[in-house]
Amino acid sequence: MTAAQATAPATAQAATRQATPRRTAWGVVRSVLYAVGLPLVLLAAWWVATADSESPFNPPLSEILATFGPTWFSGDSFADTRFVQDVLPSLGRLLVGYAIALVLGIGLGVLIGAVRPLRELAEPVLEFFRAIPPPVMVPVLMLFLGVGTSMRVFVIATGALWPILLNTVEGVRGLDPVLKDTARAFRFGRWGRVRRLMLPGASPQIVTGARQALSIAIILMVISEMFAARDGLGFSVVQFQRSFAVPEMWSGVIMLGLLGVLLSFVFRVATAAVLAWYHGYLRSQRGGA
Amino acid sequence: MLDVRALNKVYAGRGDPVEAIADLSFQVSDGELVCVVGPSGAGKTTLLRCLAGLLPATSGDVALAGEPVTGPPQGMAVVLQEYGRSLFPWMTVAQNVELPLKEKGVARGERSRLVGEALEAVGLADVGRSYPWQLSGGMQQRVAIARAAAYEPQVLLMDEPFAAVDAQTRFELEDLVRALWKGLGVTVVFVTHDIDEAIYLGERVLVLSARPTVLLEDVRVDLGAERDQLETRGAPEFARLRTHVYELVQQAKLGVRSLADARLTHAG
Amino acid sequence: MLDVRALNKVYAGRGDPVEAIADLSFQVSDGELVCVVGPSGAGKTTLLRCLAGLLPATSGDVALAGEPVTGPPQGMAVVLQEYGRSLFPWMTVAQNVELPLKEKGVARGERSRLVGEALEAVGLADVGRSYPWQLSGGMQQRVAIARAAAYEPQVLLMDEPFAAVDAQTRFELEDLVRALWKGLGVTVVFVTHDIDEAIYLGERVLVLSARPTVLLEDVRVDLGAERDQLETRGAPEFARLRTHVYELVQQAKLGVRSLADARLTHAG
Amino acid sequence: MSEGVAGVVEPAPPNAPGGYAARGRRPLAHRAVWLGTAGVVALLVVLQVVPSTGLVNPDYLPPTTEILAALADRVQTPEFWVALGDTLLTWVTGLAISVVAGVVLGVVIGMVPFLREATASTIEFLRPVPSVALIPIAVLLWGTGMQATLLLVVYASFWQVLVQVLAGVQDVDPVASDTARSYRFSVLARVRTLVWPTALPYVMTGLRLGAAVALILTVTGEMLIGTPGIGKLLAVARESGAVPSMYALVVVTGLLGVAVNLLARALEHRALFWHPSVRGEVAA
Amino acid sequence: ACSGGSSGEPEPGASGDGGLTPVTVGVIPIVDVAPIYLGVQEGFFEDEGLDVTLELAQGGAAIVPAVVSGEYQFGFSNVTSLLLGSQQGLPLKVVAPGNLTTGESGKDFAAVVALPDSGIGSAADLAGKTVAVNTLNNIGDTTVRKVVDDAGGDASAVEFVEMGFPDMPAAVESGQVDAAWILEPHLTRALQSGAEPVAWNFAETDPNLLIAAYFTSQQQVSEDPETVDAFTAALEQSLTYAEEHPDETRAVLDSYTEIDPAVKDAMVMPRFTAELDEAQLQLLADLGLEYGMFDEPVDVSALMP
Ligand SMILES: Nc1ncnc2c1ncn2[C@@H]1O[C@H](COP(=O)(O)OP(=O)(O)OP(=O)(O)O)[C@@H](O)[C@H]1O
Ligand SMILES: Nc1ncnc2c1ncn2[C@@H]1O[C@H](COP(=O)(O)OP(=O)(O)OP(=O)(O)O)[C@@H](O)[C@H]1O
Ligand SMILES: [Mg+2]
Ligand SMILES: [Mg+2]
Repeated sequence: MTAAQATAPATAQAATRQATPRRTAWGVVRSVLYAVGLPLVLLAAWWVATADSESPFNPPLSEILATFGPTWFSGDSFADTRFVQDVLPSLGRLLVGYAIALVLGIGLGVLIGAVRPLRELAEPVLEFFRAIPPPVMVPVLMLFLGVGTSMRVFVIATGALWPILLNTVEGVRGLDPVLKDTARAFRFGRWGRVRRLMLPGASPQIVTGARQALSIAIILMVISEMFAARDGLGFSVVQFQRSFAVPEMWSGVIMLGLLGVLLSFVFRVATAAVLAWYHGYLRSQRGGA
Repeated sequence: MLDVRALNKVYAGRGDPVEAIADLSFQVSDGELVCVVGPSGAGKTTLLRCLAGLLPATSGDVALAGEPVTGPPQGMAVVLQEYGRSLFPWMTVAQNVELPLKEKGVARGERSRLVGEALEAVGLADVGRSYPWQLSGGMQQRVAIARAAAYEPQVLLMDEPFAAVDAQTRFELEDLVRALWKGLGVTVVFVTHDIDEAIYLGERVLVLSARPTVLLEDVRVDLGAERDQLETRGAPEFARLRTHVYELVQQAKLGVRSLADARLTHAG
Repeated sequence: MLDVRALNKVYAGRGDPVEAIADLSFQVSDGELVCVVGPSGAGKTTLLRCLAGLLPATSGDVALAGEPVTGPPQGMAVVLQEYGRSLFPWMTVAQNVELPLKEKGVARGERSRLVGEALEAVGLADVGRSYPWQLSGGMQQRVAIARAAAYEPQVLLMDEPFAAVDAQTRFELEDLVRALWKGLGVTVVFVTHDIDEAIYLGERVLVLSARPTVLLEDVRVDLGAERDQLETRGAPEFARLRTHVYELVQQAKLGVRSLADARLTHAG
Repeated sequence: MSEGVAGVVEPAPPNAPGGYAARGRRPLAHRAVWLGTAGVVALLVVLQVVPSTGLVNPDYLPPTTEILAALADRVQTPEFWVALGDTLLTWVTGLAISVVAGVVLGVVIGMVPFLREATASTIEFLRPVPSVALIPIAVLLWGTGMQATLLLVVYASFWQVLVQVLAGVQDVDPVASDTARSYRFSVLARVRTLVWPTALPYVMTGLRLGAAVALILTVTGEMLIGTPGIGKLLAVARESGAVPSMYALVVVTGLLGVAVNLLARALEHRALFWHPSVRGEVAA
Repeated sequence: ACSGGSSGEPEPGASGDGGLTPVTVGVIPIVDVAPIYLGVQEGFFEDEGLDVTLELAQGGAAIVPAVVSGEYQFGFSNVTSLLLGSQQGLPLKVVAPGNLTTGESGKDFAAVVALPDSGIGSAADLAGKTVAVNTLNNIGDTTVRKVVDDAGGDASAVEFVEMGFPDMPAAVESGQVDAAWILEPHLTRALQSGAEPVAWNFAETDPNLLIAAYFTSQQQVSEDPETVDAFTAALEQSLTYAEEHPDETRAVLDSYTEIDPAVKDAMVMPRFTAELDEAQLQLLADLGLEYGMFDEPVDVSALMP
């Protein structure tokens, strides 16, 4: 393709040609093994530890797993199952709230990180709100937002905001000064600085924050469904808990965990492109291969 | 015209304040090529950053075309000493070179022409699609040079831009800078450690004292407008200037702070 | 003895694989000082990192004293090309220099003596308590050199260690390396772009071709054990070697990949 | 030698004009206090005004003055201070456990590629499990004392720290890392001199995230489980419909959050003086 | 009522040296538990040889596991929750009644309220409306359903949402819900801010409806029956005393709640009695079965002492 490529002798190309497919095939197997290895071990440990548990709040894993299917996937039709009735609406609110948190967190984070007076002005107030427990906040929110979806989305968005915001702020503050100077010297416009310097430069940290926020969003989804709710995964879990349906409650916890794994997988795929340079950069200097 | 008057710069961060530049005054006319030499740690980079509007002076003024420089002025390009860190690692080489052009508002077609030419000129036509961290140090430095060249600035500030390249490439890049300078009529301030280079390139060479910096001598280089790596470097005047500047830097390093105190082996 | 055999290195990261080193074999005897030159992007840094055990070879072997190098071997010190990033910003200059000594297990008193001497030797005795980011580029580079010197290694690998310092300081540092080498009997591999420097310093100069790298010529430098900046550089043999190496690098840059193909203006 | 603490005045250079002093550090520190206070005051004013506009019924969201009056009553009761002490104790203990465990495990897992890959899916599974769902288990295992709440606190805040530390460990500069390797630093030395300082900014963020989460869970746990503390008072006030009194306690919680942040910032200023994020702001 | 011990002489043998047996009781900071506070204050428990610690928690999520695990010896919970737990196999035992409806429509401590202009005039109008209850599938929605049905409305058309009692007055006033089933003291708060009662679901379900009860665990009963008996005896005494001394009962609220004095004086107190009537438990169990809370009949006797 390029001139440099053309001069590379056959040996190198042959070496890589055979190395690449083998590595990817093995790579897939390997990552699957990695992904399921420890969970299997832990499940086995849980299984053994609770095999003959008498405690009503800590039922045998076998029982929990046995209730998992019926709890979430039984109904007259698929549309009638708890999965569709409860999990999907929750997921919808979760995604909307999370998306809002992303936009707000990154937007405010860049602003606050880049404009020091703004940070000084806003930080105490933000920290104040950050420390207030959602169970106390939600009733206040209900005054303004009612008890519908918007309130729940708001709870998710405001809770998931913080890790993104904080990480964006720190990422922007921690940008390499030489890069900042370069952008200044070439008189990047305000928007150019944001788009071409701050966002990509802080992206490793923003992604870290977004990862954190994802699990927090799930947790807040549950909390938001503890108030004035009629459906939802969190609502179901809380209902099970209140009616002492312990295996069902555990199956809900497992469902939450699975949701977390699924979302984080999607997240990883989605951010792979954004952070390709970063991983490439780190890898290229660690062993060069 | 670039006008530096009674420039003073003190770094007052952690620890004791460090006075990098004591008092500097000089002028660079439009379209002039001035080289700056001085011992390591003299304050050359500090000076360049003040000229670029990247660093506020502690006192004194820097003015470009009569306007005081408070931030990076229009139409200026800089090659920073920390070339490796001045490239955006999330962009390919070509994107790095193209970016300032985008910000400048150059049209797409023109942009890709400029990028292509600049990369070609620094000998990196074939790595446009690599990332900076996949390049050797010298190649990274050349990308930074290409970026500045493609920008077609009116003022070009370069801080030891050829430190990481081999001798042969260096010669070529020197000629590139001279061609650029002549072709576009750019005002160039060029910091270097290589005294030969300073004389070969510059119309004037500013010799700085050690920190806190004052101007030791403003050496005029009369080697004509047309220069050639073999001929110019072989000229007797070149040799004389070289010895002179070399001795000045040597004296500067020893702490001499004015031309009068310098003990030179020849008549200045 | 440092033994490099059929070394081959392909970077296979993002994008197309890049073959940096095609096939290199050479030896460096104990206590020898070998310089490496070659065009920018040739693979000098890659070679040095392979020697240092920082980068695994794609094929071929590197052995030190008979032992294959799989990780950084005992008693080795490296000065990396990216000197700025090789210093820890959270430590003062003195702490940076002292740290490897601590790790080596040198006693406190001895440590501070070594640190003091090394900083003195590179002309930075007075900035021990500053942080690296408060120093100029050349000063940072000298800190990295001081760190390696204080370590008193048996093998010293340096990658363009004087690129950022002024000519005068460069001469002093060159003499420092030679003194270190003679005093401690260190084996030194020294990468540089400055051909004069390579010849002045080295007992041999390895000239590399452009990427993918092969050895163009292993030039023996017969300038005696005692060298002097003025005398040695004035010697006719020095001038001859310099022209020769210079032409070789020039040819290498043009793509010549074996001595037989090189068109030199004189008999090799 | 002066440490990088805000407020240390640099000796002015002999010929310093006014412009120089204006960039000194003390005015900046002053400005931070001034602006921060302004922000809080603005918030209080908004909260004072909103209920009186009829947007909400002041019975349910009382104006600032009423909340502050209730707070003033509160702070005169010894019960409040005991509760505050309890909350602080639970919070600090939980946070300390999370931070220590998060940092130690984060560094170990982050530095060993095998562990990083092997634990990734499990971490993703466990992180989104809400602490509140664990309340019955916590009570069953640990009772209703501080320990049960601690379990919730640690479970929630541990992940915050861990994920940050993992990212921080990954962020080590390859050149610095090569330097450490080439001088054959032992694993411990590499952790101490390279990995830890690099991860420190991330740890600080983790600390700030974790501190808020820990505080939230402390108060929530106290509310729901009945562990002694501010949260328990809050629950009582809430169940009694004592609205201003409840908000007074909410304010106390928020203020604790602000206090942690101030503390974290001060710590950061000290520990991260070398980092571009901090040094960029103190240097001229 | 199985208390055979005569009050006055310390019974439990756990501490022979005349010391008191420590007992922890998990309660909720609401009006309903006033008698036990009063009893402790009056020394009834000390008389029975018990040193009672009252632990406040917000609800069953913490109290039930704490009693099951033995950390608390006793707890307070609404009857429906106990039925639910018992049905799920939790080893729970009721030891004494907690509180009862006053049985008077118009003067009970629980009601469904709505705004005057909401178009809801009676229980039957609740069909098709949103009604807030503190917990779904519990005593609130079942009894509301019952009164809606009794009034000729369609109970299945009522939409229930969950909300804490403290938040209900605001939600009703702002129209976020059409109506709310609400307990004292929040009922009085709601009425004071203009809401009107539309149904008295407790009183109208049954004039003697048992709302909540004190309970313990099966282990406690089998391992230390003396303490259980002593506790029951003291509690019965407290309940009777509370019913006979309404002013003192109202006054004791100050010791563990922060109810506004104006509200406190205006609100209706529940009825207290020492009589534990299995039929009342059965009633709630049947209602639960009827409205789909339970899949199969609950064995109420398993809960009974
Ligand atoms: N951020 C800073 N804080 C404190 N002192 C600084 C800072 N930056 C530079 N200095 C000091 O200012 C002096 C001049 O530095 P400068 O970088 O301008 O030197 P230079 O002439 O470019 O040197 P070199 O040729 O080595 O690059 C040095 O002594 C350096 O220690
Ligand atoms: N991480 C990497 N990934 C891909 N290619 C790389 C990587 N590092 C270096 N290369 C390529 O390998 C070749 C040799 O690089 P190296 O850094 O060894 O050159 P060098 O001789 O040190 O050059 P210089 O004198 O400019 O420092 C270059 O063409 C470069 O593009
Ligand atoms: Mg410099
Ligand atoms: Mg190199």
